[in-house]
Parts: sequence; structure tokens; C-alpha cells
Amino acid sequence: MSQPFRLATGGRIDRGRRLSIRFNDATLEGFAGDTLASLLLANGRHLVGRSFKYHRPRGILSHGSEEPNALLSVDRGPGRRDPNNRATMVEAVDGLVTGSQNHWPSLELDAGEVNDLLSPVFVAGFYYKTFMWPRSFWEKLYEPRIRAAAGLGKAPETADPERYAHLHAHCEVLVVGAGPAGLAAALAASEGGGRVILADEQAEPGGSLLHETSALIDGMTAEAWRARALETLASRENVEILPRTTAFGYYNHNHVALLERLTDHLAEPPPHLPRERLWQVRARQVVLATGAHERPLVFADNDRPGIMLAESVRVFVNRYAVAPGRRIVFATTGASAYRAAADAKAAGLEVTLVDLRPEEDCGAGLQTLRALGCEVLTGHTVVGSQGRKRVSGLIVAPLGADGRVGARRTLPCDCVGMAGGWTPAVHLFSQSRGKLRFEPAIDAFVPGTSVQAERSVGAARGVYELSDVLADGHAAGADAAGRPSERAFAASPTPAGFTGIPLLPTDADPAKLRAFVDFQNDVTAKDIGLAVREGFESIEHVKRYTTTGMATDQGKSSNMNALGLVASILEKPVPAVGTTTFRPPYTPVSFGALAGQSRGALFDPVRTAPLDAWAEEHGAAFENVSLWRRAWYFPKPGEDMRAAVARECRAVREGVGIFDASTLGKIEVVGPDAAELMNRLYVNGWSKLAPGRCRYGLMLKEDGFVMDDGVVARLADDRFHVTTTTGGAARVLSHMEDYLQTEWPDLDVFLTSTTEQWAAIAVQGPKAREVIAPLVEGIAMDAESFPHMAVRLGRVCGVPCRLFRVSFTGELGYEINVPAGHAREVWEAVLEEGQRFGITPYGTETMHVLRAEKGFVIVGQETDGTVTPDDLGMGGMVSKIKPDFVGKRSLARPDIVAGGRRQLVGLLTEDAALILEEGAQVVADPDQPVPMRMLGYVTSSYWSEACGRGIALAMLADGRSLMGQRLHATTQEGFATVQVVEPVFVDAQGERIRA
Amino acid sequence: MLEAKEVSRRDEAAPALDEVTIRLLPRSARFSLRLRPAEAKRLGRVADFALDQDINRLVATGERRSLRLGPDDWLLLAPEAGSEAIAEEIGSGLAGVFHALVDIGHREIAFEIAGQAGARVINSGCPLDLADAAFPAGSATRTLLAKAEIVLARPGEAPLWRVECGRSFAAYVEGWLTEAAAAVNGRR
Amino acid sequence: MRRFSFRTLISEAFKGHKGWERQWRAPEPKASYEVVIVGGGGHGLATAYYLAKEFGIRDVAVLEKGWIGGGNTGRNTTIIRSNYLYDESAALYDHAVKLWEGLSQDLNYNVMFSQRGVMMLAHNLHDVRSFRQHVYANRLNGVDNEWLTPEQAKEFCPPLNISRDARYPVMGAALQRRGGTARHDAVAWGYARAADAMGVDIIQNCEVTGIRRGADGAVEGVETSRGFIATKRVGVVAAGHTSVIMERAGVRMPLESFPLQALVSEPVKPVFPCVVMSNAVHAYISQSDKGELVIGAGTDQYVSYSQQGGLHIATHTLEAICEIFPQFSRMRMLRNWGGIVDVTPDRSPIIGKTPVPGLYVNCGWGTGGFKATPGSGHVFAHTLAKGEPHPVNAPFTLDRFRTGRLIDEAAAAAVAH
Amino acid sequence: MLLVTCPYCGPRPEIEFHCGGEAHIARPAEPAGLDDQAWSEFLFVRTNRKGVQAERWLHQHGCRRWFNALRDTASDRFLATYEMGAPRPSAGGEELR
Repeated sequence: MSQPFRLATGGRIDRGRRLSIRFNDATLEGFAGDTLASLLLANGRHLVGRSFKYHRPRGILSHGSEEPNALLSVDRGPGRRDPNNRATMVEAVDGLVTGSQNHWPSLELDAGEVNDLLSPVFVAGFYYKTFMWPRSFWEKLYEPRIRAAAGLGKAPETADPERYAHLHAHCEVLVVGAGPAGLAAALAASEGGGRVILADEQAEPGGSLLHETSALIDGMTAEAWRARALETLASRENVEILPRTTAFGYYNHNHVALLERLTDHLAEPPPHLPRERLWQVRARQVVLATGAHERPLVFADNDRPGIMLAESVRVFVNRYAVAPGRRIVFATTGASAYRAAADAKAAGLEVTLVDLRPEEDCGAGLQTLRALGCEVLTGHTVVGSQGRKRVSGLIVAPLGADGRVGARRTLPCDCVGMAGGWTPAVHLFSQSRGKLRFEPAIDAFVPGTSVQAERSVGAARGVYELSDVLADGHAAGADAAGRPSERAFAASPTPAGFTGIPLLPTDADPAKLRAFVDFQNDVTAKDIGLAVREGFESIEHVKRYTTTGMATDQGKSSNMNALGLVASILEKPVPAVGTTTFRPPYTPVSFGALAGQSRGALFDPVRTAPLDAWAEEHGAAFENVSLWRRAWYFPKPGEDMRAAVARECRAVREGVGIFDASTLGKIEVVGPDAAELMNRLYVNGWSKLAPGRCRYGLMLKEDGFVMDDGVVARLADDRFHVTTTTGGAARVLSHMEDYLQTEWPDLDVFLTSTTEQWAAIAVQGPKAREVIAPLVEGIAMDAESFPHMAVRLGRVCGVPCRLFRVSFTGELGYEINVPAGHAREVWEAVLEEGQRFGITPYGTETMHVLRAEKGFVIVGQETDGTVTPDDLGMGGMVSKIKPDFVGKRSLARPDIVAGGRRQLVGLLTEDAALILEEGAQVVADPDQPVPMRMLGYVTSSYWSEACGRGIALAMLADGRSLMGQRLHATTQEGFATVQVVEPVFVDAQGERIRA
Repeated sequence: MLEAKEVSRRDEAAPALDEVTIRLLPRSARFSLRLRPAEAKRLGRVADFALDQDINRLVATGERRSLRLGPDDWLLLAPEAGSEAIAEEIGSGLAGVFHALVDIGHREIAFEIAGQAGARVINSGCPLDLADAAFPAGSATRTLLAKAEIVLARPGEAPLWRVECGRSFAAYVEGWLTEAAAAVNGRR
Repeated sequence: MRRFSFRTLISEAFKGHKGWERQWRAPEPKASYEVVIVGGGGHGLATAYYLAKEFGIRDVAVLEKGWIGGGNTGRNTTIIRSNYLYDESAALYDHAVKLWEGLSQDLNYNVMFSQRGVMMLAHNLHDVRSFRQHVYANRLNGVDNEWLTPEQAKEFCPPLNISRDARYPVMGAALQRRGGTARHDAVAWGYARAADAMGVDIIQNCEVTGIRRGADGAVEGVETSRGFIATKRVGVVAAGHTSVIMERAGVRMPLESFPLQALVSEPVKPVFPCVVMSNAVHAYISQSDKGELVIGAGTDQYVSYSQQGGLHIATHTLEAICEIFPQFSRMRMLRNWGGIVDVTPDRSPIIGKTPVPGLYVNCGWGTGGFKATPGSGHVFAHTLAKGEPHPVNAPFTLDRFRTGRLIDEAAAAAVAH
Repeated sequence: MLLVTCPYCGPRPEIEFHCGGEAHIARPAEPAGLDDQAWSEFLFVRTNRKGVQAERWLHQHGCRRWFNALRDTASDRFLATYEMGAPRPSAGGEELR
């Protein structure tokens, strides 16, 4: 029969919309509005998983996000399978494929159950005490076994095709939780027009009102009140109601993170709708109406399928019209179970209730329930249960006034509802760094001192009486909105008192008792006792030693019982043992949602220069340089990288090449004190640089190490055009701004980044002048008028330009700077003009080779943040005249002036065809024992077409004193013999560059 | 007032308000002007560009718009055609006053986001409060869109935002906004 | 000390585990000790252990303001490796790895040291150059490290995305096979138990509120929340709180303390066989014995002692994880937490003397202290016992910031240009 | 994510800012006159206080101005933000956030 445990009437499910899902090998029917849990229960399925360690059969414990047991794998199609979904939170969708986890070969027949037999060995922390011999067996045998046994579900195996979104939002009042307190708070908060966001993790807002079938509020049914509240809220433009949205993290300065689930409940989601959206809400005020979790009772074999929380029984009956059993025993230490029992009875189920408390403490619910014809055993404890894959009986016994346990009696049943009292959900409050306060009267931690602009209301702060909850919510909402007001609500009474007891009294041998505290991680009361006996007394120690509270539910159902147990063993008050810290997230959040849109092309920007498209059209190979994509080389058909680079190099040395240097950083330094600022920031002097001339500049950090370099042009007395390395652009500008604003605000200088304003087209080679001269207007191009290291303003191809005569190749060269939007037309015109000289576009690799042939360093390649100008052989550049510049003082420190520092040299391999690896280490004696004394390492190494051999640059200890010596550099195979030479391989006299 | 005029002109071309659209704007004349705040206060304006508005405010005079992005930092926008003349005009207006005027006409790319849910699209990556009260007409500021720095402005009352970014970030910014718009449009 | 073994475990199983004793005592502090260690994390406990074991100094107290292992020891991502570039660092961290290799047996406590291999991904030419430099330097220093092609990297770690189209394609990797992970809590507990057995007093809930100095400036003892304790030798091993403790002795430190975040996923069956680090995109990931993916996130940018950082740090890290391992997008973050790391200007630790006679410090481990735990404890114990550093920690002086002989691994891996 | 009140732009999210460490450490007027110890203290030694400390912040992706802030490093609360060059307010100053 389909849905044999579906009640004939009632519930909020849509009986008009049938659906079916797959669970393992079965197809099960349910209705729209079901969760997987309610659907499974409607079909009589209690056994839904196996526990982590002992592989014990486990059923559905709860009805909400605290569920520790019913974790299913859910498959929504290709790439859309994921593990560990709480059956109580997943909405049933037609066609959904689900499965249980952590068993082999099947859920019903699990070989892992052998662990349960070995449980006397597998106690808390057992693995710390063994598996140490023989040593190698840990990694080869024990650890793989432990790992294979651990984990619950299986990780997805293919890429996730879903989209995820992020949204930053702001509001005056954020209300978390749309139960009675949250609704009242949102109503009050939104009256004045301030923006209110109301977030609730359920599909339907309403919280406990969704299963309050009998309560009245202000004369209305709870449902009518809920509907009206929602209608009012929906009609207010200033209110945003977010169902299926969990507030999971409370960060600094009222920054609250919410996860909105948008498509998992849809059978056919619209194509562009993201699966989940991460909201980052900055709220002026936050109202936490997060409710409370019911506490399980800890007794022997309290983990059998069919044993669930009493309130959850009520929820399944009232909200989902499902009978979790036909014959239900409620076991309780408090009042709320009576309502659950009464509702179950009203639904036609057979109900017995066992209350630990003596008859006189049991309250009004007792008589009501008896009047309904239910058996109620007061002053009884629970000492065990029967049944293997589903509970078949609950073993109870009277508890004497002296604490003695009397004769046992078994109550046959197919479901147990246990009620151990309530634990306010203080997670977000605790995350906000608020201080918790222990309230002995309700045996719970409640919000104490607030640290941020938030307030907790209702059950989240231990207020359980419905009328109080509503009034509390209203007052908090009004207060949060800045318009304090109070309001009374009339509501049916809500008995909720209980006696907190972490372990039910029993006559069993405590050493053999299997009473579970943390269901998912299989932590028993005995484990906690063992931990305490071994000296783990702080709750954080107990938690880590036993793993209680560390499972996917993060201890929502177990923490208070664990804490109570430790306190009772140590005979200390609960607060003296401590409370565990609550960390985000409240419930697990997908990585995808946290990453949001930042996937693939949107993961990090790919910065492209103005000529990137041209390079792509012309077959360039690219490399990533910081965020930029740069043309690496331009292979012709059939060419490999080496051939292409050799050809490009030849072209520049013999004819002319063209290179996109646009990514170089550029900064315009403007103002009467511009030269003074430059003097203070660079090692060299700038006062005497004439307008129209350029100078290579070297910049240090205050610690004396090289930070950046680049050519600087003086455009006018009060204007410099500074260039930086590609990766250093932002850093250099920040460095300059920092000093300007904070150390020398009296200097009249402003800095403006022009990196992206100017495209820089390098035209390099003996023919460079001939190529560009015809395109240039207003600039005398002859060598005398326009010498090396000069800059001229004019036009090229009719476009205003800054024309630099500079060279990073050692050849005659120019860098044409034009506004970026004109880059392509100018580039193409130069190419056209250069045709007759065989102009060749080249990429960064050729640029690197050419500069290395000249011994020009690249900051970040020859230098690494520990290199001084002198190390680079640039000590002569450092101004001796300037009394100070950034980094100067550090150059005088003892270990900077001491000998033995690594210095830049050139290396030639004995075998001319050999190209050393960059990063290769250099030693004097390759036969010395390990650890060897390393002299330094190869920073750059290339095939030099101009030299017809491999060349390398290296940083070697006292390198300049080693000229001519034979040393040895590491290779994949061993060592190669190298000779130390000056770091210049081509045109040492620099004649070509001045041509 | 010009802002209103400009808005109404755009409204004619704007699509239905429930659909967010992203459009690349034509190139502008664009200058970075740096000036001591006291001078700005003294001068009030230069070449029809306002200087003395509050920080993070945009003021339009004719076709010239001045966005004050910091105490000493203005972004000046005008139609591209007059670029060189504008530079001269400002230069002469500020003669003798310590300032830095730098042409950044090609440094940045601008997009226009239109539609009622435009703020929500921008908020996919921008952490600012863009509600009418918090970011009213005439607001302009430098901020972030995910991993790109942008200048965000709301020229007028209409649900229409200008997003400027460095030209090398344009593909990223456009891609980001497009995907965010698809998600927002898809929500309806 | 009752020996842990399979046999004792089985015999206890038959007796309901009633025979297990406290793993370490809870003594009242004595009036004086020969050496006082401030800080009951892994490094402090290891120091006490080696003082007792290697140097015969058993009159030692470890003072912990909370519970042992509750600071960075219990909050880190447990990565262990020694493939550092500089000779000084390689020697220090490899000293530790060698001790890790026999630690479970030495302590008689299974710290679950697992040499699963640590693989560092190269995403651009600069990374390639830098990692090759590491590989060669390590080889000549006797530290294992090898270069892998992208295909070899994927074979070693199947979830890795080596698509050429990735935003940061994998261009190769450096693999240290001897690197791996260990169970962090067990390290603290194992050292505590073994040190306690040799007579070391481990005193929890005992906060050091002052360091008393005599007229000659030398240390005379420590003021604590449980009274004054006299001693002539104090070793401060307080991780993120070093500056706070040292200020109490009047010593200002070259340190800043930042929140460092980490997170784990829900547990799953084995899917990730090693440790992968990507410096370029800030992602560090392994899978614990429990099945959780353990992921290291970054530090917040400002000094903070709050052990809580911003959400944007975690989202940034998970973007990188989803990019490198696209199949993990549907995995869920279970827990996100922070520790406090003290960082020196060169990101290398300070282990040695201070200007105050009798006061020693072991700090500045930044984001990477866990891996050094045994080595750090060992050389610090040597320093405390002998009054002078072990050759391995000799370069890690406070004085290097004056002379300029910094050991800057991070600078050595300078950003590409 | 912190909410930082820029003295020029008002409250803005942390990701627009860059924290520059301890404030009020002026660069010595004549570094050459300092001995190695004093210079290294200027370069490297930081108060790193658990409690209220003054630090430098840059509104990097906003008005691009540096300013100073008083922040409690134990709670991450800002007590004040003030313009560069202004004196440090008394720690009991009115809380901004």
C-alpha cells in the first residue's frame, strides 16, 4: 500500500500533488510539501542509515536542521550528487534519487556491524593507544583502514554544473527565524518603514506555528494568525521575506551571512536561476528568533530507529500527517511531551507516556492525557529499548525516592518520542561573541551580555510560553527599529518546564551501558566517563577526545547532555565545565555557495592589454604574469617555442622587432615637489635630470632591499612619467602614496596611475628608427636630437604620443606610448611600415632573452626581496650625495655590509648547447657530502641565439670575486660545469643601444 | 536640471524596468583632477566642473560631470570630442594653483546598468548599500565589484547606474554583471 | 605511566576500561621550579618533554592559561613538511620531520603522523622557477623534494584539475613525499602525558600575569593567576600572545598577531590522498582521518586577538578550492574557525635568548608552527638547558633584525613580474 | 567583515580598506643618526597590543586616503577614526561603531 503511515486527514502537505522518489532500490510515494523524512516515515521507513563508527542501524531523530542520523546521498542528475543531506531538511521533489550511506553491502545487511561487536575496544580515543607497531604498519595498514571506515557519504566525483550567486544586502533590522517570535518581531520592526529582512530556514515561514493545531493567538488559530502575519509582512514594501534561508554566520559589526536555497526544491529549475545564493547582510540591528532544539534522553540503546524526539513526533503528525508509529511511547522529563502525546492520540495513535518526574511534578498535562485514555507512568525511568532495525519496545522501570530503580517493564511500541527538555539555539548569539549565561531553572545556556547590536527573543533565550514569546518578539522588533513599544498577546498556555538530566537513572552496569550522547559519532555516556577519568576535564578536551559534538550536526542535540554528564561526573556546576564555542556555520554550507560566481573566467580577472586581441588573432602563446595575460611568443606553423624565440631574437638583433609593453606600470608624478619626492623614494638622484630625459630608477623598501625598478622620464620640471614592473604597478603606487600622505604631506605632489591610459609599443632593433620615423610628426628623430634615454612628445600616426627612446634589448629602440584606444591602429601602422625590414612581433620570452644577453635584471627574477643594489652590481647607482632616501639606512646594517652576500654574475656552461634550469643551485665541489654548501642559484637561463650558446645569470656568494672560476650547477641528472663570467653577453660596450 | 534631462533621454531607450540590462557606454573625455581641498572650496568650480561638492557626490553642469571621489580627487567626465580643449580650459582656470590634471580618457571603460533590480545586480559583487536613501541620485564613489575596483555612480533618480573600471578589467566586470543579471532576471 | 599498547587496550576492554589512569596529573603549582614554560601548546609541552628526556631537567612547570593544546595546536591544518629554500629553515624543519618520524613510538602515543606527501602547485613560470629552486636546494640539503609534471601531479592527486583552460593552470608541482599530516590534539596530549610521566608539572587554568625581574634585571619568577612561582629560567612559548607576555617583562617584540582561519568540510569517504598547497591562489587542503577536507584559509589583514575573522577570507579560499578541485563545489563547509598567529618581519621564528637574563622566547612561527613542533621543542629545550642555542636554532635569533641577516622564505618566493 | 568609518567617506566595508599596521611611528628625521638597534626598532618592533591600539588604515578602493584608527584588538571594535596628522584621541573617545 502506498504511504501506509500517512494519516487520512490533516497536515500541510498537498494531497493533490503526488510525487515519487527513489530511496535505495525502492520507489516511494509522497506529496508535495513532504520532506524526505516525512515521506520515508509515511512509507514506514525508519531505518535510513548507519552510524559512523559502530554501523548501528539509525533512523530519523528529529524534524529539522539538527538531524544527526538521517543523512542521505541525493542525486539530482549528472554532477549533481552530493552526500550527507539531512532527510529532515530536503524537500521531496518528484524523481529525486536518494540513498542511505555508510554501509556495505546494503543498508539492511551491513558488514560494518561487526564494529558494534568490537565496541568494547573501539572506545573514545582508542586509536591514540595502539596501531603504533610496527611503525610502518600505521601508514600501510591501520590508517587506510581507519580512513576507509570513516567519513559518511561519498564526495561528488565530477564537476558541479550549478551556478551560485552572492548578494550584499543592508537593512535596519534582520530577523532570523520566522516562528512566532520572529514574525512578531518582523511585524513590529517593519511598522515604521525601515528595511526588514526576515529569514527562515524552512520552506514555509511559521516555525512552531506550522504544527500548532490547537493553540489560539488573540482568538485566532495559530495558522490564521500566521497567515495574517505573513500577509501583513508581504504587503509591506520594506520587508523582504526569505524562506529556505539559513542565517549561518554572525560576523563582526553585524555582518550576517545567510544561505538561500533557490532550486533544490524545484523539479525543473529555470535555467539561469542559481542553486543557492549567499547573502551578506549588514544589519543595523539583528533579532535572533532562532528557537530551541529538543534534547534527547540518554539511556541504553536510545539510538534505535523509531526512537525520535517527542516534538518531532508531533511535527510529523500535525504538519506532515504522518504517523511515525502506530504505537508510540513518549518518554519525558518535562511538560512539552504531553502535548505531543495528546496530538498523537488525537490522530488516532496508541499512546503511552513515561515521565521521570514524580506524579506531583507532572503538571496539568498529566490529567488531560489520562482523560484522553492514555497510560501515563510517572516516576519512571527508561533503562533500555528493544528491536534491532526498529524499536519494538521501551524498557522502563519505576524510580524510587531513594533513586533506586525498580522492576523493569517493557512497553511494546514501534516508535518512541523522547523529550529531555529544550536547548535554546544560541549559536548565532555566541558567534556574535555575546557572553552566554547559564540558567539553572531551565538547565540551559541563554544569551547573557550582548556585544553587538542584536537581541535574542523567544525560545532562543529560553522563553517558551507562547504569549511571552510573541510579546518578546514584538518588543524586540519595535526596539530594534528604534520605536520601542510593548504589546500583550493572548495565547494558549505552553507547558515547557522540565528536569534536566544528562543520563537517565539506570540499574545497568555503567561499564556495559550503550547510551548514546552523540548519535552520529557514536559517542556514549561511557566514552565521556572514560575521557574524564583520563583527565580530559575541560569540555573542549572531552569533545576532542571523544569527538562528541564534532559531527555534521555540530552537537545540536548532544552538547548539553555531554556537558551535563561531565559536570555530574566532576560534581561541578555546568558553567564551571564550560560551554563549547559555537563557530560558523550554523548548518553546513556548500563550497559552491561560498565561492559564488567566482568560478572559471570570473575566478580572478584576466587583465588583457590593448593588443591582446591582435596577439590572439596572430597565434600567440600566452603566459600569465600577475593578473595579466601576456603574449609569450608568436610561433609560426611548425615552430616550437625555442625556434620561435630564436627567430624573434634574431629579428630584433638584426632587423627590428615589435613588442607590446603596455602592461608596464605607469605613474604620473606631478607638482612642484615632484623631483624631491623622487629623490626620497629612489636610490638615485633626480634633481639634475633635464626635462626630456629619462633615467633608470631603482626603488628600495625601507629594509634596504630592491622593491622595483623602471625607466623614469621627466616631462617637465614638475612632471615625471614613472614606469614600474608589470606586477609592481599597484604596489609601487601604494608605496609612494603611503610616504607622500603619511610622512611628507607637506610635499606638493600628486600621483596618478596611467598604466591603462597608455599603450606602450616597443620597436626595437637596428632598423627601429627607420621604421617609425615616417610615422612620427613633430619630433626630430636623428640620434643627436633624440638620444638614447630621452623622451619626446609629438604625434604618431596622427595620435598624440609620448615617444621614449629606451631599450630593454640592448638595441636601438623606442617605446611608443599612445592612448590605449589607439594602440591597435598604431601597432598595425608600425607593422605595415616595418614590412620592408621584416618587422617581427615578439613576446615576453624573447624580451627576457634579449635583456639577459645584456645583463639587464628583472626585479622578481634576479631579485627576490632580499637583494640590495650592490648585490646586483648597481651599487654605483646609489646616490652618495643624498643624505637620505627610503632604504638608505638599512643598507648600512652589519650583515648587509658584511661579505659573503650573493652577487649577480653571468654563467657559461662548459657544454655550449646545455641550457641550465632556472633555479639550479651552484656549488664549488659537487662531490662534497650532503648537506652541501650552496653558493647560490641560477636566476635566468636561456638559449642565446646571438651567442650561439646557453647563457645564464646567477646570484652567487661573493660572485664578483669568482670571475673565471669553474663551478658546478645542478641538473636533472647531476651537475654541469659552468664558468663564472661578467653578466653581459652581448655588446658589453653598449654601442648598439646608442646608434 | 540636466541630470533629469539626461535621465529622461535614457529612459526612452531603456528596456522594460523589470529586466536589468548592461550596456557599454561610448568613450568619454575623462580627467583625473587632484587639488588641495582648500583650493577646491575657494574656487568652487573650474571650466564648468564643480569642485566644492561633498565627497562621493556627482554634479553635472551641461554635459560636464564632476565626480568628487575623495577630499582631493575628482573624476571629470565630458563628451569625448572636446577633450583637448577641456584640458586647456582647466589648465588656464587653475593657473598658479597647485594641482595635477591627468588625461585618463583611455584608462577606463564605462558600463550602464539599467532596471529596477540593477542595484541587486551590482550588489552581487559590490558591498555598498545602494538603496535610494543610502545611495541617492547624485552619488558617486570608488568601490569594488568583486575583484575589480570600480567607480560607481548613480546620475539621476532613474534606476540607472554607471560602472567604470580599468580597461583591462572590462571583460571581467562585464562578465560578472552579465552573470549576475542573468541570475536576477531569472529569479522573476 | 601505564603503557599504551594493543594488549593493554584489549585487557581494559574486558574490564570496562576502568583501569585507565589520568594521562597527566593536575598538580598544584610548587613554589619554585628550575624552568617554567609559559604556554601549554605543542611547542611548550614538547620543550618540557625534551628538557626532561634529553637534558635531565625534570623540575619543570608548563603553565597554560586555558587547557593544553587549546591554542594554535588545536586549530591548525596539521601540514608537516620541510621543503624550505634556505639552509637554516630546511635544517630546522627537517630536524622536526625526523623527530616526527618516530614520535608515536617515542611518546607511546599514536599521533597519527601520516607521510601522505605534500604537493605544492606551480601555476605560472615564476612558480616553476621558484619550485625548481626549492627542489634543487632541498636535494643538496638532503631534504626530499621532487618535481612533477601536471599529469604526474594528477596521478598523485586525482581530484586535481589540470585543464590548460583553468584560470591558473597547473604547470607542475613540487612533491615532498616525507611531508604529510598528524593528529594535532594527540601531539599536545602525547607530549603532556610523556612529560608528566617524567615529573613535569602541567598546570592548566594558570595564566601568567607578570614576569618578575630582580635588581640585576634577571628573571626571578612569574606571577600567575595561581600565585607567584619562583624560577630563574622562563621559556615563553605563547604563540599569538607572545607580545602580551613579553610586554610583562618589558620586552618589545618584532611581532604582529593576526587571525588565521581554517575550515573543514563534512566528512566523506577517502577522496583526497595527500596534502596540496597552492600559494598562488591561497589554497591548502588535505583530508583528515575522520574524512573531513581540512582547508587552510588566509589571515585577516589587521592585528586581532579575537580568534574570529571575516567571512571574505573563507569565501576567497573556497573560490580557489572550487577552481582547483571543481568536484568539491557541492561539498559543504562544516566548521570555520580562527587562531592567532604571531608573525615576524621575515616570517621565520625567533628561538632563543632575549635581552632579559633568564628569559627565553620561542615565537613567530606565523602560519606554519605545527610542522615544527618536535624540532622546535627539542632545540628550545637545548637552548634553555645550556643557555645557548642548538646549532639548528642558532640563526633564529632576535638579533637578526638588528643586523639584517633575515631568513625570509616568503620574500624568496617573490611575486612574479 | 569589519565596518570601517573612513573620516572622508563614512562607514564602508573592510574589503575597501588596507590596514597599514601600528600608527604614530614617525619615520626618523635623520635615519643615519640612529644606531642599528634603534633603526631596527623603527623598522620592525611593534606594540601588537591586546586592547586598544592606534593603527593606520588606507581607504584603498574608496577615497584613497590614509587615516588613523583606534581599535580594540581584543574585540575588533573601532573607538575612533581620525585624519592623518591629527593627534591620537583619548581611548575613552566615543565609540563610532
